[in-house]
Amino acid sequence: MNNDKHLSHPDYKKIYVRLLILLAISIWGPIFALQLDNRFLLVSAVLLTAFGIGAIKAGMVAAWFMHLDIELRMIKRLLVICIFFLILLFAGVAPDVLLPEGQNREMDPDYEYPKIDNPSTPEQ
Amino acid sequence: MTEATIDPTSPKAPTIGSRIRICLFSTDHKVIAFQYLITGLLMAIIGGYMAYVFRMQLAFPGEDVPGFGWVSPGHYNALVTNHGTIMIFWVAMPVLVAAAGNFLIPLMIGCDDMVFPRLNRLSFQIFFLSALVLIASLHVSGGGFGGAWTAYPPLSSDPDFNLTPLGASLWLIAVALEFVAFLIGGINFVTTTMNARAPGMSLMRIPIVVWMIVIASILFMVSVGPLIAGAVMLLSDQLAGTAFYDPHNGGDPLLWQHLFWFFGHPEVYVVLLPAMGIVADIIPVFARKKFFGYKAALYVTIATGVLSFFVWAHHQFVAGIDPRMAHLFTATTLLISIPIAELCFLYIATLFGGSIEFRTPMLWAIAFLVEFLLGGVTGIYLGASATDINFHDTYFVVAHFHYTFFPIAIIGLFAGIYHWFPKAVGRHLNETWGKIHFWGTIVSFNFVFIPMFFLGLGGQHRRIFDYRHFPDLAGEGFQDMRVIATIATCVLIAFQIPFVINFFHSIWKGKKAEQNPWKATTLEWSAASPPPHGNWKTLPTVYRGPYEYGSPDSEEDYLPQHIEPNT
Amino acid sequence: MIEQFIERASSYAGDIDFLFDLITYMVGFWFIVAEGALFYFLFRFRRQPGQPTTYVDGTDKKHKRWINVPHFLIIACDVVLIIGAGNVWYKIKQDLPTQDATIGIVSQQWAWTFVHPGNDGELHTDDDIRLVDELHLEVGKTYHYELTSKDTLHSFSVPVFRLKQDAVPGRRIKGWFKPEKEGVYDIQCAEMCGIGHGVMGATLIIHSSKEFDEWLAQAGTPGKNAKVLAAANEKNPRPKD
Amino acid sequence: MSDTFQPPIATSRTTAGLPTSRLGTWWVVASEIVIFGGLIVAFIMYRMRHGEVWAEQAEHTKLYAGALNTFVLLTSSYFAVCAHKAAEAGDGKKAAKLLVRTILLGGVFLCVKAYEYTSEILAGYGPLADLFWSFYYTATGLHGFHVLVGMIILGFVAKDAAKGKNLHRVECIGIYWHFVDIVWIFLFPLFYIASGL
Ligand code: HEA
Ligand code: HEA
Ligand code: CUA
Ligand SMILES: [Cu+2]
Repeated sequence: MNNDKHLSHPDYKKIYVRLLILLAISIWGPIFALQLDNRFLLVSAVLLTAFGIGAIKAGMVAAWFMHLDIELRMIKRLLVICIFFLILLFAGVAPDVLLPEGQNREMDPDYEYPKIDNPSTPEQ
Repeated sequence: MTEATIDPTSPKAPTIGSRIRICLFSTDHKVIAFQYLITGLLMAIIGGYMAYVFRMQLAFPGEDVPGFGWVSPGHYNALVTNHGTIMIFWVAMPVLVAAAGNFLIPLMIGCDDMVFPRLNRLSFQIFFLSALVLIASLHVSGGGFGGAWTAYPPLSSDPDFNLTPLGASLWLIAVALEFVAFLIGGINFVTTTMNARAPGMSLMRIPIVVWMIVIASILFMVSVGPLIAGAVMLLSDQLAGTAFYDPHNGGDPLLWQHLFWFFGHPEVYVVLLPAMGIVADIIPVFARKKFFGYKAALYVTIATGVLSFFVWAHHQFVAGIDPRMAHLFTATTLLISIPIAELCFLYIATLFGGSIEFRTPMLWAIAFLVEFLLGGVTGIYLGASATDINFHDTYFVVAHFHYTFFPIAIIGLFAGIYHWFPKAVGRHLNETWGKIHFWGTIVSFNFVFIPMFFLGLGGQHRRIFDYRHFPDLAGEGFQDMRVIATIATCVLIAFQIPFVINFFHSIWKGKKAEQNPWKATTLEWSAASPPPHGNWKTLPTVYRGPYEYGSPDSEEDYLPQHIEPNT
Repeated sequence: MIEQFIERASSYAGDIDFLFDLITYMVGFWFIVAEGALFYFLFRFRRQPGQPTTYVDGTDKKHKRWINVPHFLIIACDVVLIIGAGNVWYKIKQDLPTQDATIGIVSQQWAWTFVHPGNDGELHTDDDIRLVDELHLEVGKTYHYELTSKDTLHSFSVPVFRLKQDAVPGRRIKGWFKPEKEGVYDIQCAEMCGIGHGVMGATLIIHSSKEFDEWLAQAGTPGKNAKVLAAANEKNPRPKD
Repeated sequence: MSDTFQPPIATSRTTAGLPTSRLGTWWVVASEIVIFGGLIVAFIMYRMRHGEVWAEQAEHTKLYAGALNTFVLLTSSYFAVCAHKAAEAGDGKKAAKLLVRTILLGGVFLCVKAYEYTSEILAGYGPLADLFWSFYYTATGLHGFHVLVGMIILGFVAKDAAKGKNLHRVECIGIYWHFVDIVWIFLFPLFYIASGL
């Protein structure tokens, strides 16, 4: 099938090196960010470096390693639809699981989340 | 059953050994369809038997049930739970999605088999294994799982609460295996339909039933994922003692409910659509009419599929969810009545101007419409959040979903069997016995479930083994209705005996069927009856849409898809 | 229509019954139209000699109308029902009118404990009156409830009130009701909660004000109350951890 | 049976415009997306709900091990895609060699994971220590299971490819392997990096 062979292969080595650079940023970014005093800046810096760059990396792998860039539109749509329904799930569940308080409901004090004593030194 | 699949022209006569091999290892889509069908019917007998036992207990509480014995509360819960699970996951799913899909898709789109025949076989093997695990779960110590088919934690996650440590885990493992089996099967259906269509079989020439099975498979695939993850979490709560759903340690029981119903509601359309499709394919044949609004039917089906993801929390209105969300889910739930109503109207409109012949498949198809409409409209009472406060978990709900499920899983199944039996086996079912079976089933079915609407109005709740504990419900009038429903259940089950006899008798001794006994237009009727392995000697080409009845282009009143136009 | 099967005993039962009737008229109409058309066609177009089939595929404007018009009419029906349901829902589940008293409801496998605030009028204090499987209310008073569970899910269901609310462990869920009719009724558990689910009922007793005061006086006397309390506490151990 | 197995004509049709095996792989990937997605959605919700308690727990995951594993998987993906290129050029031998490297890196990944698990458990953070850790073990365990399955299938594909058979499968298993890689790319920040929040 010539369908199999219509790929023009990009330079995988270059992509691989870029991925590694991004990986380094996503590891070091949050570590530096944690030194910030401003809580808002901190949170957004961590989210951006950790998840934003994660998303870019994932996109790069998907586009060039999985060849989504030249895949049929239908396949891309399929994947987007799956992710859309996951977001829908999140939106529908969050009011109950993420924010269980309010709207005539409150947490039962008998069930408070236990503060765990951290076993940072293993007890034997 | 295996004759159905052995090429009659094959030089080798079937020996016992080759038959067993075919039964166990065949990759032929028709054999696998038969395996699904038979397994599904056997499970239907088990599920029906369970219904019989707990209905007897409800009508005659505390007395020994013939064929079972004394029903303890634990028995009762396990029976109801497994009745629901079996009927949905081991009857409706295999017969409507898997058996119909396996048999019809390759034949109707004109190819010789599924694109992944060995995956197909694997799917059945996993499914069969899951059925065995489920049956095993009923016989372990502690008894079968009794926490309802929805398996809400913490009851289902903590053996201290449900008292069935083994039963609950095995039940869950069985359900998860079943999901995996249908995921694999569904991928096969979708890829086959997308990629292996005969030349000329454009998207708008695919028979509606194939469309509906494919859409159902996609719905299943997209909705079941989070529940598989949820099942892994529930299993680890049960076996390892983690706290995913345990409020004592930061978990939340509501999470499972959401994951379950995010799957559960699309799931009811997963079984609805194939049944709707079967009916859509039968009505034009016996009304000799082109399907009314093929494209419209396709679009409203897709609309139903998409909308079905937006309604799930209507099962949880009073479950402690954010009350503001109820408004959203009420709106989406009521809106879903529009595409389904339209679909029903299209079916009815197809009858207009036809020349309707009442053969058994047609009778079942019409009965499907007649009964499903009642099930559908009673869903509106439940979808309106305020009335659901009253009706949630009453017998009104039970009656609602049996008026949808029974038409789908039983009536739709019979419509399909009576219609395609001549093709699959090469012999006819007996028409008279078919009609006896039909009337007996339909009439008694209504007597089983109509009283349940009234019981629900009276405030009777579900999953309660003995109503004598509730003075408001113990009264004469209500008890009489329970007895009526129970007697009708027994009659209903008794009327399946003619079918079983008819079915097995006709497989070997029935009247021989020619290639196209119903004078239908879709591709499967152009293959031999029964179709050999590979279906056609030369694969067909398609020239027109699937429902050309009464077409002005032909002298006869039908024009099959594969006939070359003579111009 | 529901009231013919079961009494109305709360202030909002009538709203739900009204909504029920409204839905019945609307979907009943469409149900009859659909079934009517179906049976008429079946009869009219049954196979008869000399009546051939026709070639209609539903793409003609003239024919499409028969689907499109109902389509919009059903949307209209839906909108009416959404608004109606939303209003009643808001009244019952979202809006809490000021209360005369608050009742604590504790569910567990397989019993109900009802906690009256006692003399100080507040829950969670020492003089709370706890009763097992018996709920005494005064007619015409507005009550709030606080619903909790000690183990699994349960559901506090009072059919005569048309009220139902699941109890979720880890949550305290609030709501209200106002009894409007004296009598003795069932309370049921409506959520599967294990083998005792089928016997997890309780009795609802709605008193006139005079009777209620009498009941309260004897339930509140230390001697009597102590017994009730002991029984309640025994049936009602602290949640396990 | 399987020796005499002949794929049906249906399998070689491409009505939708792409080979059936690749189409099937994409559907597998789609259904895996929702499975992992469901787990991740649940985790994110709990993580935000129990912000501080869980942030404290997340400090105890081993960032360097996670980073090493990300690196390992990215590299293995790189080899997988090179194998695809080789297979498409018809060089089955080279493809097989590259696939073997992918498998080996998968093995390294699992070894690092095993080391992590043991040291976490020894430090007192077993699956039952806290709900955070239950999620940690479930998500990474499910992912590790996929890595293992991927390695096994890669083995079969490499065996065939070395003989020049079924070269189209190299691309399919590659797509699956990249998907597993992408899942890890998301698990890594979720469990390891974003610990300070
Ligand atoms: C295949 C099965 C199936 C189907 C098709 C449906 C279809 C529908 N269901 Fe049902 N349902 C179940 C199976 C099914 N259901 C099951 C199993 C349960 C219980 C689970 C459990 O708890 O164990 C359940 C429970 C259930 C509930 C929860 C009840 C509760 O527990 O409190 C609700 C609430 O909204 C609901 C609503 C609906 C609606 C609105 C539809 C709609 O799709 C119906 C649409 C169809 C029509 C409306 C008819 C045709 C239209 C007309 C004739 C036009 C006129 C209409 C209007 C003017 C609106 N269903
Ligand atoms: C597809 C779904 C389906 C079907 C068909 C049925 C069929 C029946 N159901 Fe079921 N039911 C459920 C799904 C279904 N049910 C679910 C999901 C629940 C909820 C469970 C829960 O609460 O957790 C439930 C609960 C439920 C209850 C509520 C119990 C309770 O809450 O206490 C009751 C009560 O009467 C009941 C009765 C019946 C009866 C009498 C039938 C009869 O129609 C059965 C008649 C039997 C048959 C029709 C079988 C016929 C056999 C064949 C066709 C085989 C032929 C064989 C060969 C050829 C080999 N069911
Ligand atoms: Cu408590 Cu059911
Ligand atoms: Cu639903």
